[in-house]
Amino acid sequence: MLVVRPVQPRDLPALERLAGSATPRLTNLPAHRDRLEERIARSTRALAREVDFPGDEAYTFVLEDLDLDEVVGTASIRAQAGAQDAYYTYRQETLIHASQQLNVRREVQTLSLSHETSETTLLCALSLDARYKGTSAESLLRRARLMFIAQYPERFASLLAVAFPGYLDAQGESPFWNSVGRHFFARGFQEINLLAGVRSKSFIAEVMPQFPLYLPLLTPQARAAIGREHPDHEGALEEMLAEGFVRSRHVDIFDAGPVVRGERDRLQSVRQASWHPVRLRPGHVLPDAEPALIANQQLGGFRCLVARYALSPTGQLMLSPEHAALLGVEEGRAVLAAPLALPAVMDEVDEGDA
Amino acid sequence: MLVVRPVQPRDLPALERLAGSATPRLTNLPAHRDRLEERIARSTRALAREVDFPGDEAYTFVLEDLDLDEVVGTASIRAQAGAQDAYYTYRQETLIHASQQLNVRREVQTLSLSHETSETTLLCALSLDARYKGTSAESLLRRARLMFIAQYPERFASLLAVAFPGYLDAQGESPFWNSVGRHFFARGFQEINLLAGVRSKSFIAEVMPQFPLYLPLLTPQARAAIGREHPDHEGALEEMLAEGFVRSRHVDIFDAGPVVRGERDRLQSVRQASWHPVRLRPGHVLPDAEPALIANQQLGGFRCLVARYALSPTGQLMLSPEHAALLGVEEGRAVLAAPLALPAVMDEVDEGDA
Amino acid sequence: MRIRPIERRDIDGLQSLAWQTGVGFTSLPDNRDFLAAKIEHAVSAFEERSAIDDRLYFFVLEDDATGELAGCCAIEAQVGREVPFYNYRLGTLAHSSVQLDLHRTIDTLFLSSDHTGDAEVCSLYLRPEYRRDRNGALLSKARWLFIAEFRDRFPDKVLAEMRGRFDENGTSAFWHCLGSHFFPMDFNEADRLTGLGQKSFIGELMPKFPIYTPFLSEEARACIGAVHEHTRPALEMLKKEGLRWEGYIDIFDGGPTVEAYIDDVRAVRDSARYPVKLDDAAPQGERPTWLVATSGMRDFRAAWIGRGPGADGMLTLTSDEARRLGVGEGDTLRLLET
Amino acid sequence: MRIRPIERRDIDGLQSLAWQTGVGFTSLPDNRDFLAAKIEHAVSAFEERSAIDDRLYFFVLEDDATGELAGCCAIEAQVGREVPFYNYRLGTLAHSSVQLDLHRTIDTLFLSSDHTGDAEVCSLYLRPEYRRDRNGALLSKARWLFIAEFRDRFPDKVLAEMRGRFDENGTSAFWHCLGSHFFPMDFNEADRLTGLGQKSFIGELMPKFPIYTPFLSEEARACIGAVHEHTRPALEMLKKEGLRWEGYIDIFDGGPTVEAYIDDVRAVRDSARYPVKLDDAAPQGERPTWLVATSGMRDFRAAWIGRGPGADGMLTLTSDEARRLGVGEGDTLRLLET
Repeated sequence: MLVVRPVQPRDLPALERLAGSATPRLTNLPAHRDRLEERIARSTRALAREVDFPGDEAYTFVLEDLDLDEVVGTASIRAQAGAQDAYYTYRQETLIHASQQLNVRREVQTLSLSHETSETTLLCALSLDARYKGTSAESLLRRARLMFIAQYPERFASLLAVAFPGYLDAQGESPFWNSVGRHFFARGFQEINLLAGVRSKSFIAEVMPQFPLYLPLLTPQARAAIGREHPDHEGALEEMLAEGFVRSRHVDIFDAGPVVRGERDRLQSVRQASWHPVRLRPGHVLPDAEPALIANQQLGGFRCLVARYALSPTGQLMLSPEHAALLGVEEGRAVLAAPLALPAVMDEVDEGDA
Repeated sequence: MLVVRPVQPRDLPALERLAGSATPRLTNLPAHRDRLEERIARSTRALAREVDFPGDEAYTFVLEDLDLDEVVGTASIRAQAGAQDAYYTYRQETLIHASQQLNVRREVQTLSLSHETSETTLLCALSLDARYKGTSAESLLRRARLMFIAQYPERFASLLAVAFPGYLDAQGESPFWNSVGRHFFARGFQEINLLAGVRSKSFIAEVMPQFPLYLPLLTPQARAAIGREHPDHEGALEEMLAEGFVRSRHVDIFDAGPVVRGERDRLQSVRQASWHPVRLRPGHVLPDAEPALIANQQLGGFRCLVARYALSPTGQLMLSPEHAALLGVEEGRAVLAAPLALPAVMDEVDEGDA
Repeated sequence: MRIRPIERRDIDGLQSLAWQTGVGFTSLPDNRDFLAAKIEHAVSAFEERSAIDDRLYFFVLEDDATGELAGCCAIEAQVGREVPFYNYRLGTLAHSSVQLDLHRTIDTLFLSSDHTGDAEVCSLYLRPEYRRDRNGALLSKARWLFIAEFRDRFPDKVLAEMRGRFDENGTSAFWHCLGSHFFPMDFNEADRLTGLGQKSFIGELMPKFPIYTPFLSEEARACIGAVHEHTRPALEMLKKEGLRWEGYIDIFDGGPTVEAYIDDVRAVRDSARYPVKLDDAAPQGERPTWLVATSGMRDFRAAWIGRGPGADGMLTLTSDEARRLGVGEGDTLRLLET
Repeated sequence: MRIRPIERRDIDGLQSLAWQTGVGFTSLPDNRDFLAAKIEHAVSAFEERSAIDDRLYFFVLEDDATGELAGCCAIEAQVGREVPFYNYRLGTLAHSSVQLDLHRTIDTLFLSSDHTGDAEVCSLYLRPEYRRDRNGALLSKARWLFIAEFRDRFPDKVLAEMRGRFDENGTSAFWHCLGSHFFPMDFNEADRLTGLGQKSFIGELMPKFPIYTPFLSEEARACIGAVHEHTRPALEMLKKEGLRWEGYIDIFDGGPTVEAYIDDVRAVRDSARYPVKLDDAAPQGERPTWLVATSGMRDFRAAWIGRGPGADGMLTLTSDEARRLGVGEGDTLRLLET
């Protein structure tokens, strides 16, 4: 049985392992013991704190496989992406150069350094043990965060963002970094990525060029990488688009990976989520039903798992005693449930951001 | 009786009068006979054309008082604000200047030239005879356009924008222009406004400073005018906010008047609009009911008026024969109706644009 | 051979020069109306009828034996007054971070009109058959004597634009890498329009934000401030006068704009005035070394003469030389030893 | 009076100078550790132990009668190598439109580090009681002789930063209008940090986009390139050497950075070397006119002497003068007539 729960100090070795095995390596999940310890402490503090509006809280969750007694995944939420430092992205813009003399009009694409994404709530730092890739465990880990956010609107921004790792070539090199950042840092992508994770990404942004970059001057490889996700994250991106996130004009400043944004209240997991009182039923008599994400209603003791969405005629959710115990709920207590299945993807650019 | 309908060639004198009496003078409704003639021809062409997606169409409507046999108002829709020329605005941005050395973080406000609003559908060029200000005629003229847009989604963008005239002082001077544009043009606001209306605003934008302007360097009067509407347009702005438009980060490049934006499908007039078949009833027997905007379903013969929202138990709209004749509908034909009343204002900045 | 102001009657001669210059000499297109307008512009300058900031002093090199035009050169009194004058300026931006222990400077091209109001020496062309006897130097240096003589008609600074580097196929790597993305035409067409003075498209279409040079190709970067091989002698001549490259380059081909304070230009600083006396028996030097110019504007003349000033502080001319210059005993000439 | 390199034993003297300079002379704070480090930096420069681009040549003016330090001056071999060197550069942007029949140029301040790698003359201070006998000129000009003597240790260009204009209350209108919006401190504090070399806050906080000068107040615009009244004599002295204002100004107070190509600096160009002979009966000029400097680096000395070179191409020194300079018959001195 798999469950998502807040990280605990004892999860440190698992976190280190997951940070080290993430492909590609994640800027915001460096395999650095001190940083990971801080991450756990910060999450614990965030859950213990009274919060009226989003600030510098960062919540970290783990996915535990109870059969193996092993932590096999982790994912985080930053309540406000730029609460500590500004969260910089490149914003794709189009300039219009029109000549009355020649009667022509040209569109020129640029990338401008931006920190507009700073105000959003950021879903980040997801790493999952390779054995679970492609299973419902992946959706559980990714979307359990939305089941958490849905319950505590005061703790998060109404706009959420996810930054996906960008395209790297077979050698693990970022063609975008090689055409852009390298000029200003004379360091390789992996090195700067590690440095940014261990220290801070924002002070690196401050050394990046301040004036907009003209796209035609980048290498074709770099241009092709703009807004393109790492091959290992195609499925994840697709799921988030199905959730209701939309591609934005923003991309990562290092690898040009896509940043998707979604209004919390328009996301499927939030819109489809309903409260149901629990009714305990032996597992073997539960009716066949579509799978759902089920979450309890406890801040520090948050639990989320995948179970059948089996409702009684009056709307009670029928749970096995094992699942109920895992969630820490007794009969009559309400849980939040949302279908695991998502509608077909609508992949379009956020027009509000046009 | 008042009705909104598409402009006709014979309306030219009325248009000239309305353009000349607009307060303040509107950039996009210059009191210039040739331009107004073009405007009428352009609207006629737009209505006659098959349209699959928004382009350079501009639709102009007039408000006619049938009792006086007089045209007493006009308003337009530009299907795509920047279809011909780019539609430039200033975008308010915040830069973060952080110093590790001093351990301080400062936010610096700037204005950047932008043409992001080019893709939206623009509601513009509204002028109403002073005698009708503050009456339901004003709402009718302003919102009849939404009743039109609601019927022809293929002709308009899903994002709408309205640019309100900006703050002018008692002398009709724009403190914003005096602190910004005047440096680059050495011409007064009224003069440049007229020039922009008669010629084109976009080539003026091309001479405006290309680099972002730092707000602290503007005069206090200019800063105070940013995003502030002309006093005569306070009510109009409030109504559009009640409609579901939200303030954006964009302001006009001449007078810094606010640009509000709204997703078509989230506007009250669109969301509340319903189709009802017409049932004819003598005017004096119609039940008391809240007033509503009622529009027919004819592109070139579009008509919109205010009548009582009197429904039969099966949802037929009961109309007097006079109103039905004005709308050009017989019994059994469907009309679009939306309540004239709007909910209380929610005045907030568009977060999708943050 | 002598330099004199262009006149209306030179229209045929100028057109034949223009025809000969061919492609790549864009300020002299083979277009009679354009050339006639240019002459009018120059005539009103030499007659001092036009405003001091809108003058084109256009000179011809005349073969005084045949009356044929051998070449031409010009001085624009102030650039950028009628139409904007654009350059890129190579500047340096510091990118540094204490936290990253990083301190780099990045070369950056900034759009600029800094030269607005400066004088420009330009339009130098010499027919191939006259490329001998230091006629090229005469064309180039006579302008400095004109400027020295009429110093109050000119601003503080002078510049010259040098053609940039092209490869063996006549392609500019700088244009290929930068301009071609912004201008919907080929280099020659862009150059041609500019030569005709139709420059508004430049301001309309060129990139307005700075260009970080690391984004340019290596070949394009190598073009920044580099000159066409045919232009190297002209550049050397200007450098000897003290003109320097201060980082400004041409928008299209990256060729350098060299410049100097006029009072620092060697020929301006070192030339001096001497009274004339006539003597047909005056000795003749073997090589043209002494350049002289007269002190009138409409009847400005410049030529090589065979000797420098005597111990008496006088300049001795033969009657041939005096005739060529249109001067007589007691007149004053400005002399430069080169 | 003589100029010589600073030495470790000068720490007390330097601190007393620093104490006397007071507020506003930020490169010499009254901080013993800072001053000791500065001396170390200079000593390793004069001993040529440090890299050629990281040298501070710091000189003192010594009263050779009493051994007291009367003043100081310095040359930074290359600025902007260790910490970024920022300036604003006043440039011109064309804003023109054929359709509007509009053509204007707008003065614009661009952030720049263009001077990275140039030499700087700086840190000149002279005690009030020694402000006589052209001691100020000695301090200022001795540096040119040093640069001329060790020309290969210096780059192409040299600059000097001049204090900007302040009103009678000691307020800079330029700072008030621009810097105060970006730096959370008062001018003196910003200036003090810069003097200590702690400049990273400048890059972190200053506006990175160009500033259109029409947005500045009239008073602030009047500060652009203007100097403090006390700085005017120093500026005049540098101008006479050929340094010019090319549009670069200080970030904080708008004061001008003046600059020149080193080879064009008059004292560098016009100074020449002469062999020395001794004669105590040599005549003595009434006014210090001839400046000489020795040819060693660690034992560099400069002083006024009473006469110029003789017809024999030799420089005659009295034994006092020779002692002051530490030279003897047959040695060579670099001489500048001023």
